[in-house]
Amino acid sequence: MPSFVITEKCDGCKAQDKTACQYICPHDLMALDREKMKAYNQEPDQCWECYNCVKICPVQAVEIRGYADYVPMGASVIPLRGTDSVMWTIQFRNGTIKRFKFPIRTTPEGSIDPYAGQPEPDYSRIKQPGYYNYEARKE
Amino acid sequence: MPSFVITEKCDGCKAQDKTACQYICPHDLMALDREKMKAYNQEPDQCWECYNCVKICPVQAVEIRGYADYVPMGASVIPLRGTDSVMWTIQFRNGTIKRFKFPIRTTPEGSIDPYAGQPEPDYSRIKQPGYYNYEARKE
Amino acid sequence: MEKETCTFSYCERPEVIEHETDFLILGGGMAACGAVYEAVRWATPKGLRVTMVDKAATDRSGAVAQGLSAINTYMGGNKVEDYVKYVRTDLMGIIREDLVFDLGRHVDNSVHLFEEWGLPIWKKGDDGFSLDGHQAKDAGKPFLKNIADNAEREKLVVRSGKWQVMINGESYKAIVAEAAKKALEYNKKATGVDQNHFERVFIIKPLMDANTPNRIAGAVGFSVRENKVYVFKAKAILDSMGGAVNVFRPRSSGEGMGRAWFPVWNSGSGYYFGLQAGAEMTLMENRFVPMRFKDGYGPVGAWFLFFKAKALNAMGEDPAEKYGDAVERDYPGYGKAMGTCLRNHVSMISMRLGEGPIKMQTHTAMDAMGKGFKEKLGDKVGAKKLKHLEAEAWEDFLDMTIAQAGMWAASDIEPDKEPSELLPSEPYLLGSHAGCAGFWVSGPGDIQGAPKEWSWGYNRMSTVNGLFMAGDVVGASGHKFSSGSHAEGRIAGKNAIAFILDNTNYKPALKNKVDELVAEMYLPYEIYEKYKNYTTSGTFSPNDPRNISPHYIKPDMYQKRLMKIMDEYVGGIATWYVTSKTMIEEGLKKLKVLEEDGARLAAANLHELLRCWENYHRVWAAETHARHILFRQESRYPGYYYRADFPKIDDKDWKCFTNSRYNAETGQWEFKKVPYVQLFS
Amino acid sequence: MEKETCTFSYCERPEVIEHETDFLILGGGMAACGAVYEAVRWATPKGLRVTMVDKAATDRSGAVAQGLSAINTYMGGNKVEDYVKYVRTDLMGIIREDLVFDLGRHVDNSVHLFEEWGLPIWKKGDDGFSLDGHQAKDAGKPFLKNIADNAEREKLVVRSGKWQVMINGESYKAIVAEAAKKALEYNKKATGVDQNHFERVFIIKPLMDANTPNRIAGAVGFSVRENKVYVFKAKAILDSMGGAVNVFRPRSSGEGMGRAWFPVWNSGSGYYFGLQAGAEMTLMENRFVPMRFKDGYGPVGAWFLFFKAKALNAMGEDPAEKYGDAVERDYPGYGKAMGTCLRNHVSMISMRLGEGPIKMQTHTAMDAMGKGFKEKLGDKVGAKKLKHLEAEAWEDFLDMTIAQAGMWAASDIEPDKEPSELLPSEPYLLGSHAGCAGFWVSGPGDIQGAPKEWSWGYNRMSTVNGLFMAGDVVGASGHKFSSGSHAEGRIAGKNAIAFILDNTNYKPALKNKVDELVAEMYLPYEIYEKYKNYTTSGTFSPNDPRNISPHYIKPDMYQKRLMKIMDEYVGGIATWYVTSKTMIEEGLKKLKVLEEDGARLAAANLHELLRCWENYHRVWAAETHARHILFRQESRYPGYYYRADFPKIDDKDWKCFTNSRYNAETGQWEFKKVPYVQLFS
Ligand SMILES: Cc1cc2c(cc1C)N(S(=O)(=O)O)[C@@H]1C(=O)NC(=O)N=C1N2C[C@H](O)[C@H](O)[C@H](O)COP(=O)(O)OP(=O)(O)OC[C@H]1O[C@@H](n2cnc3c(N)ncnc32)[C@H](O)[C@@H]1O
Ligand SMILES: Cc1cc2c(cc1C)N(S(=O)(=O)O)[C@@H]1C(=O)NC(=O)N=C1N2C[C@H](O)[C@H](O)[C@H](O)COP(=O)(O)OP(=O)(O)OC[C@H]1O[C@@H](n2cnc3c(N)ncnc32)[C@H](O)[C@@H]1O
Ligand SMILES: Nc1ncnc2c1ncn2[C@@H]1O[C@H](COP(=O)(O)O)[C@@H](O)[C@H]1O
Ligand SMILES: Nc1ncnc2c1ncn2[C@@H]1O[C@H](COP(=O)(O)O)[C@@H](O)[C@H]1O
Ligand SMILES: Nc1ncnc2c1ncn2[C@@H]1O[C@H](COP(=O)(O)O)[C@@H](O)[C@H]1O
Ligand code: SF4
Ligand code: SF4
Ligand code: SF4
Ligand code: SF4
Ligand code: NA
Repeated sequence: MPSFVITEKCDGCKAQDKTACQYICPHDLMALDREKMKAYNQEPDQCWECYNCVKICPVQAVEIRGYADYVPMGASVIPLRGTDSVMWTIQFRNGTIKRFKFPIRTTPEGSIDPYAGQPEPDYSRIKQPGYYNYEARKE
Repeated sequence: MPSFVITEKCDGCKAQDKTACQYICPHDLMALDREKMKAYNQEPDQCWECYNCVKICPVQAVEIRGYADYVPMGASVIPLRGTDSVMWTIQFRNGTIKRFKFPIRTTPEGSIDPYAGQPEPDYSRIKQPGYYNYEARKE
Repeated sequence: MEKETCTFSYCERPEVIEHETDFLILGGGMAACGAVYEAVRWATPKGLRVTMVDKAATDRSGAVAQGLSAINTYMGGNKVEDYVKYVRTDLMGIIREDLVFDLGRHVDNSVHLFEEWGLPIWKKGDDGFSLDGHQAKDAGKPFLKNIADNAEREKLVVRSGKWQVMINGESYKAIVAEAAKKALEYNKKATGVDQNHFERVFIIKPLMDANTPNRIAGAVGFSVRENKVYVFKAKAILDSMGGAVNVFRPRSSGEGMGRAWFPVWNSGSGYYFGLQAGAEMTLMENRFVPMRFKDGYGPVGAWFLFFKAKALNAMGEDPAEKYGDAVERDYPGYGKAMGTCLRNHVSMISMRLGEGPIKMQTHTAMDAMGKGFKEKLGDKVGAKKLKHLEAEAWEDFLDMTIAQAGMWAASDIEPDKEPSELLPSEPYLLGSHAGCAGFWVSGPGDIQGAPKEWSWGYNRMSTVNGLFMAGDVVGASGHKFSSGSHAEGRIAGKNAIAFILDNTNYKPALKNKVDELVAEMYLPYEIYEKYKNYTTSGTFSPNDPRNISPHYIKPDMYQKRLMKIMDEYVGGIATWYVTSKTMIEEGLKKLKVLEEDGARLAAANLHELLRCWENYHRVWAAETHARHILFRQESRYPGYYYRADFPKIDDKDWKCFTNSRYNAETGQWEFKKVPYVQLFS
Repeated sequence: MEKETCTFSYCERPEVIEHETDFLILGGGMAACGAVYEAVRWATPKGLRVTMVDKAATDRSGAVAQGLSAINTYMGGNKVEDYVKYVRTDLMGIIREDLVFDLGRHVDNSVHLFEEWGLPIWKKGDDGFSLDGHQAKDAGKPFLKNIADNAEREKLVVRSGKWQVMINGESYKAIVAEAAKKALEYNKKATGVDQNHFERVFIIKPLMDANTPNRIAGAVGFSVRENKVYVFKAKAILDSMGGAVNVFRPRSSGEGMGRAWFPVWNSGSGYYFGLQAGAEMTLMENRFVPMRFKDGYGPVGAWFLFFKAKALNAMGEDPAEKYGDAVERDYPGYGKAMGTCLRNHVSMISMRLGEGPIKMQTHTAMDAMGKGFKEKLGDKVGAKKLKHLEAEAWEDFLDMTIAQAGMWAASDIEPDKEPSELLPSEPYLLGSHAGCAGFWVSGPGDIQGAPKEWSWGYNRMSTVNGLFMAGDVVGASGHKFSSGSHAEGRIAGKNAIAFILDNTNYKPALKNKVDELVAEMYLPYEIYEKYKNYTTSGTFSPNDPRNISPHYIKPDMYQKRLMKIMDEYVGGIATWYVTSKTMIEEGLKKLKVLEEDGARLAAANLHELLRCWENYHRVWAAETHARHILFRQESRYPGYYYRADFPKIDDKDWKCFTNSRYNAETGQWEFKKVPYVQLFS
C-alpha cells in the first residue's frame, strides 16, 4: 500500500530545511512540492509500505492505502509511535477495529553510550577471534 | 511501442475542432494539450502500437518508440501512407535500413457505392439462407 | 466502505439524448459493418431505421483496426462440409455445426464484396508465383466475384493454408467501414433521421422492455467526447461489440501491457451486454491462447502455412513430432490431427523440460523457398522472387502487427537470416478465431439433423427476444475470422429486419429510469470530483497514476487487479494455464470483492470514465469464464487451460455444450449441460 | 545508437568533494553498523578515521528499516557446531563451515549489546509464558549479558525455533543505528574530521589503486539531495551494501511492485561494487525464494515455529508429508531433513497438481494454543493469555511487514479465525538469510581442518586487497540474519583495522580520472536535459512515466525490462523457477543489449539519477547470477531453481563451490570449481 499525504494536514514541515518524511524514506520517495508546500510520494509503485514516513510525520498527514492492484479497499492500519511504544489502530474492510500497543524500546532515545562500561581493545589480539569486548565462544 | 509526438512538428491540427490523431485512435489515447496546442499520448501503457495515429497525422509528428520494458532501443518503423499504397522505412538497431512499399487499396478512397449493381431484396426469402444479393452455397 | 451515489453535487450533469431507431447495431467492427451492409438493404425500402453505435472511429475500430494480412475464412474450391469438420477438430469436437455450416455457405460473398470495394487480394500469376493486389490488377486478373466457378476461383487465389487467402490488408477495416458508412448514409437519407452513426459513444448496458419479459428494448451509453449520455430505443438490437482482452495478465508489466495479440480495447462489452440482458451463453470456459512471436505477438499462421516454416525447440526438434504420441496417449482420439490448443500443449511440454526457447525457423524456410525459386526460374529471376518473398515476410506483420516488425528491427533480426522466439500468449475470450466462447444463438433451422431446440425462428438471435449476436460474441462457432464475422453480421442483420417486420406494432418502452442510469454511469466522475483534493498530487497531473487516494481506485489499477486475480487463480500464464476447483473458488471470492470495489472507481476525465466502464465489463466477462471452467469437470482444451483436478478429456460425461445464464433479477447463475449433436460425419 | 557523453552542456556540473579517510564503510545496514561499532573502538586510540556512507538515513536504512519480529541467530544454550550443521543442511550441503562457525561463536555478543542499547527482547515469565520487552523489564528480568551461563540464558529467552529469539523489534534498526552514530561521533571528535557519516550518498563504483594491482583505494558516489559528487579515498573499505531485490519480476504488475519480501531499495550495489573491483564470488547461482503470505509477503517463521501452525493444501494435506518421499526419491540423501528450498519444492508439487491454494492454518494453531492455555491456567487466565497471543500474532507483522497486516484487514481475515494463503516469492540475491550468494572471503584461519587457501590473513577480506565484506554480500555463509550480519560486520571491521595497521605507509592514489567519473555518473541527467523537449509531455510532470522519448529510457522501465528478462529466461516465477542452458544463453544475450541501453538511461531529477544507478547495479548482479546457474550443471537447490536440463542433484561432480571473477580490464568472466571441505561431521 503506497503512502499518501492528506492535503489538509501536511504543513510541509513548516518550510524547514528538510521535511521529516523526505528525511526518513529509505527509498527516497517522499518529495516536497515547494509551490504548495505539501509533500507527496513521487514513485508510489516503489513504496515498500515500511511506514517510516507515516510514523515520523509530526502531524499524522501520511497514511497508507493498500496497493490498488491487489488489496481490497476500505481498510486502514495506522500507527502512533511514541517514545517507548507504538499504538496500532487497524480498521478492517468490514468495519471491525482492533487496537494494539507494543514496546519499541526500553531506553530513552538518544541515551546510548556505546562503549560505556566496556573494556579497552587489546591490540595483541587484533588478529585473533573475538571482539574488543568479547571472547569468541569455545566449545 | 507507444506513440509519441514530436514537439516541433505537431501543430495541434491547426486548432481544428478535433485533431486527426485524437479522432482515429481506437483506444482514445491521443489527447490535446490546449494550452500548448500539442498532442500527447495520455495512457502509453495501453497503446497497442496500431500506428493509426502515426499514419493519419498530416505532418508526421507521431512516431512509435518500442515498449521500453522489452524492446531494445534505437530502431524505428515509420510508415508513409498514400492513397493506394503505404511505404515503410525500417531502421534496425544496428543501423540497417529496409524500405518496403505495399498496396493498400485498389479503388479511390470514398468511391465505394455499396449497392451499385446489386439486386433488390426479395422479402419472400428473408427467412431463408442467403443474402439479398447472394444465394447460400449448396453442396 | 460507505456506498457513494452520484447526485451531481460535484460533477457536471450530462445532457441526455434519447434516440429511437428500429434496428440498433452495437459495435462498428467486422460483424457490425456486415450487419449494417445487409440490414440497410432490407430495411430501407420498408422505411426502417438502422443505427450504428461504435465506441471508436469506425474506420479503425475493433480487431481489424491495424489491418490484417490474410482472410482466414474463404471456401473457394473447398467443401463447406470440410470446413465444418476442420473447425470441429480444432475446437476439440464440440461446435454448433449448424452455425458453422451456415457461416461457410455464406462467407465467400463477403470476401467478394471486399475485393470489389477495393481490398487488394493476392492472385496467382501465370508463372504460379504470387502477385500482390496491385500487380494482380495490372496483370488484368479478374475479381473473384466475376468468376462463376468455385474451382476456378480456387486456382486464382493465393492460399496459405486450405482456408486462408493472402491479402494486402493495411486498409481492410477502412474499406469495410466505408461501405458500411455509405450504407448508413443511404438509410439516413431515405428515412430522414438526423443521425444514425454514433462514434465515440460507449455502450454500457442493455435496457429491457417494461412490458414484455425477456425482450430487449434499448441500450445506454455515454459520449467519450462531450458531457452527453445516449439512451437508445430499438425494436431489435445486434450485439457485436467483440471479445475480451486484458482480462488476464499479459507477459509485460510495464509500458508493453498495451501490447497483446488481440486489441486491448476489446474489453468484453459484448459479453457484458448480453449477459446483463439475460441471454444464455455457451462454452464460456473456452478461451484462445495463441502461440505468437514472443513479445511483439506477431501471428504465426503465415509462417506455418505460407512460408512452411517449422517451430523447433533449442535442440532442433519439432515438439509436435517429439510429443505427438504423448498427446494421443494422454488424450486418446485427439492426438492424430492436433488442434490449435494441442499444438500449444506439445510446445509447453518441451518448454517445461528445459528445451526452450522454441523458435520459428523463418530463415531456413525462406532459404528453402529461395532455393526452389532459383531451381525453377534460374538465378536471376529466382533472386527477384526471393526479394519479393522477403517483402512478403515483412508485410505479414506490417499489415497487422507492426510492433512485431519493430521487435525484429530492434533485435537486429532479419527473418531470412535468423529464427525468432515463440511463446503462447495470455488467454483471450473470443468466438471468432480459434476459440468459441459466446452466446447460445438460434441456428438457421434448415440444416439436416440439427435439433429443433437449436433454432427458435430468427437466425443468430439470442435467447432474449430481439437481441441478436454476431462475430466474437457468438459461441460454439469459431474460425469465422474477419470474413466470417462480417458474413455472420449480415446473417444476423437480415434476420433482425425479419424480426422487426414480424413485430411492427412493437414500441419499445424502458423498464429502467433514465435518471438512475445517468447517475450510475457518471458515478466515477462524481467520486473523483468529490475526493480529488483530499490527498496531495505534487507536481502530477490529475490523471497521473501516482495520485493516490483511500477513497477511490483508478481504472488502470482496477484492471491490473482483475488481471492478477485471473492470472493466478483461473489459469493464466502465472500457472502455465493450470487451475482447479479450489483455485477457481478462491478466485471467485476475490472477483466478488473486486466487483464491490467497482463502486469506488474514479474518473478524472471522459477517457478515464471510458476506462472505468471497460473494466467493469471485463470483470463480468472474467467471472463468466471462471464459472464455466468450474462447471466443466474435465480438461477439454489442453494447451488453452488445464483443470489439474480433472486432467483428462472426458468424452463420456463432458462431450456437451455447457450453457449458463445470469439472472439479473436474482443475481443467480444457472448452469446446464446441453447435448452435442454431430451433423456432419 | 550514437554514443552520448556528458559534457555538462545541458545539465549542471556538480561540485566534487574529495574525502580521505582510513577505513571506509559502505552501507549503513546491520553489517555496516556492526563494523562501525567494532572498528571505531580499535581505530580511535590509533588516530584512524572511520567513515560511513549510506544511500539512505541510517536510522531506517537497509533490510531492517521497518523493524523485525525476531532475532533469527542466537546461540544461547545451543552448540555452535550444531548451528554449522543446521546451516549446512538448509543450504544443501555446501557452505564455508569456517565462516559459519566463526559467525556462531561471535554472534551472541551483538544480541547482548542490542538489548543493552534498548531493544526489547521477550523473556519467559515465571509461569513459563512469554513476556514482552517491557513486561520483562517490569518483572525485573535481567539483561542477557548479565547472565554468565549460556544454559541459563537459554532458559530466559523466548525461542520460536531452535535458533530464533522473539523481540519487539519495531525500532530495531533505529537502536542499532544510534549506537553506530554515537560511535562515529566519538571517532569524529577524536580524529578531528569534519564529517564521517554521509547519508543520502549513493556509491556507484570502486576506485582502484593507481600503483598497486588488485588493491582498492576508494569509492565514488553522488548526493541524492544536492548537486554534489563524492570521491572517497581510504586504506581499507568494507562493502556492506546488502543484497539485490527487484532483479526478478515480482508477482504484482501495478502499484504493488514496490512490495517484495526483501526491501526494494536493496539494489545489488554490494555485488556490483565488489565485482567491479575484481573480487572473487562464490555460489552466486544461489538465491532465496521465501515462502511467504501471499501478496503481503509476510514471513512465515513465527507461524511455523512459534505458533506451530501447519501449511496445508486445499485438500487439508501437508505437502511436506505427502511429497516427502518423492523428495528422497528424486534427491536421494536430501529428503530426510528438508531445507528451505525443499520445503518450497513440496509445496510446488502440490500446487502444480491443482491442490492449491496452500494456506497457513493460523486459526487452528491459535485455537490449539488457546486450549492449552485454558487447560493449564483455567478459563480466565487462559483467555487473557489468548488475547495476548492474538496481539503477538499481529505484532509479528506490525513489527516487520505491516503491509501483511493491511492485507489481513483489507481481506477481513482475522488470523485466529481464518487461514491465509501462502506462495513462494520471486527470487532475491542475498547471503544472510536462507541464501548464500556472495563474495569469497578469507576465513578466520584458526578452524581445524579448514584448507589453507580459505584464509589469506584478514578475516572477511575479499580477494581484493583492502576490500572487506560483511552481511548479505558474503557468500557460502547463510543464516546469519540481522544479528549475524551485525556480528560479521564487527569481525570485518576489526580485521580491516588490523589490515590498516599492517599497512600504515599506504597512501591511496586513484587510477581513475575524477572528471571522467563525474561525467559518467551524471550522464543520465545530461541525456534527459538534452532531449526532454524533443517530445510532448502534455499535462504531465517531467518525471511522469508517460513522457516517452526515442532518445532515452527512464529507470523504472529499465528495471522492468531487467526483471522480465530474468523472470522469463533465468527461472523466475514465470517458469516456476525452471531454466536451462539454452534459456540462460538467450537471456544473457538480452542482458547484454540491456546493458548497452544503460548508456541511454535518463534522469529528470536526483531521485531518478539514483534509480538509474540502482538499476545498473541490478543488471550486473543479475548477470552474475545467470552465469553461475549456467556454470553449475545440476539442480542444487530444488524449490529455489531448477536446471531442467540437469534436474538432479549431482554430488559426484558438483558438491563444490563455484567461484567466479569478472576481469574488468578484459571484460572476461573466469569460472572455476573449488572443492568443498566438511569441517564438522
Ligand atoms: C487483432 C487480430 C485479429 C485477427 C488476426 C490478427 C490480429 C492481430 N488474424 S491472425 O491472427 O489469424 O493473423 C486474422 C487474419 O489474419 N485474418 C482474419 O480473417 N482474421 C483475423 N483476426 C480476427 C478478426 O479480426 C476477428 O475475427 C474479427 O474482427 C471479429 O469481428 P467482430 O466480432 O466484429 O469484433 P471487432 O473487434 O472487429 O469489433 C468490435 C467492435 O465493437 C466496438 N465496441 C466494443 N465495445 C463497445 C462498446 N461498449 N460500445 C460501443 N462499441 C463497442 C469496437 O469499437 C468495434 O467496433
Ligand atoms: C527485510 C526482512 C529481513 C529479514 C526478515 C524479514 C524481513 C521483512 N526476517 S524474517 O523473514 O526471517 O522474518 C528476519 C528476522 O525476523 N530476523 C532476523 O534476524 N533477520 C531477518 N531478516 C534479515 C536481515 O534483515 C538481514 O539479514 C540483514 O539486514 C542483512 O544485513 P546487511 O547485509 O547489513 O544488509 P542491510 O540491508 O541491512 O543494509 C544494506 C545497507 O547498504 C546501504 N546501501 C545499499 N546500496 C548502497 C549504495 N549504493 N550506496 C550507499 N549505501 C548503500 C543501504 O542503505 C543499507 O544501509
Ligand atoms: N501450425 C498450424 N497448422 C495449421 N493451421 C495453422 C497453424 N498455425 C496457424 N494456423 C491457422 O492459420 C490461421 C492464422 O493463424 P494465426 O496466425 O495463428 O492467427 C488460422 O486459421 C489458424 O488456425
Ligand atoms: N471525469 C469526467 N467524467 C465525465 N465527464 C467529464 C469528466 N471530466 C471532464 N468531463 C467533461 O468532458 C468534457 C471534456 O472535458 P476534458 O476531457 O476535461 O477536456 C467536458 O464537457 C467535461 O465537463
Ligand atoms: N517450516 C520451517 N521449519 C524450520 N524453520 C523454519 C521454517 N520456516 C521458517 N523457518 C526459520 O524461521 C526463521 C524465519 O523464517 P522466515 O520467517 O521464513 O524468514 C528462519 O530462521 C527460517 O529458517
Ligand atoms: S512529514 Fe508530514 S508534515 Fe512534514 S512534509 Fe511530510 S507529510 Fe508534510
Ligand atoms: S512507506 Fe516507506 S517506502 Fe513508502 S514512502 Fe513511506 S518511507 Fe518510503
Ligand atoms: S494529428 Fe499530428 S498535428 Fe494533429 S494534433 Fe495529432 S500529432 Fe499534432
Ligand atoms: S498507436 Fe494506435 S493505440 Fe497507440 S496511440 Fe496511436 S492510434 Fe492509439
Ligand atoms: Na515482534
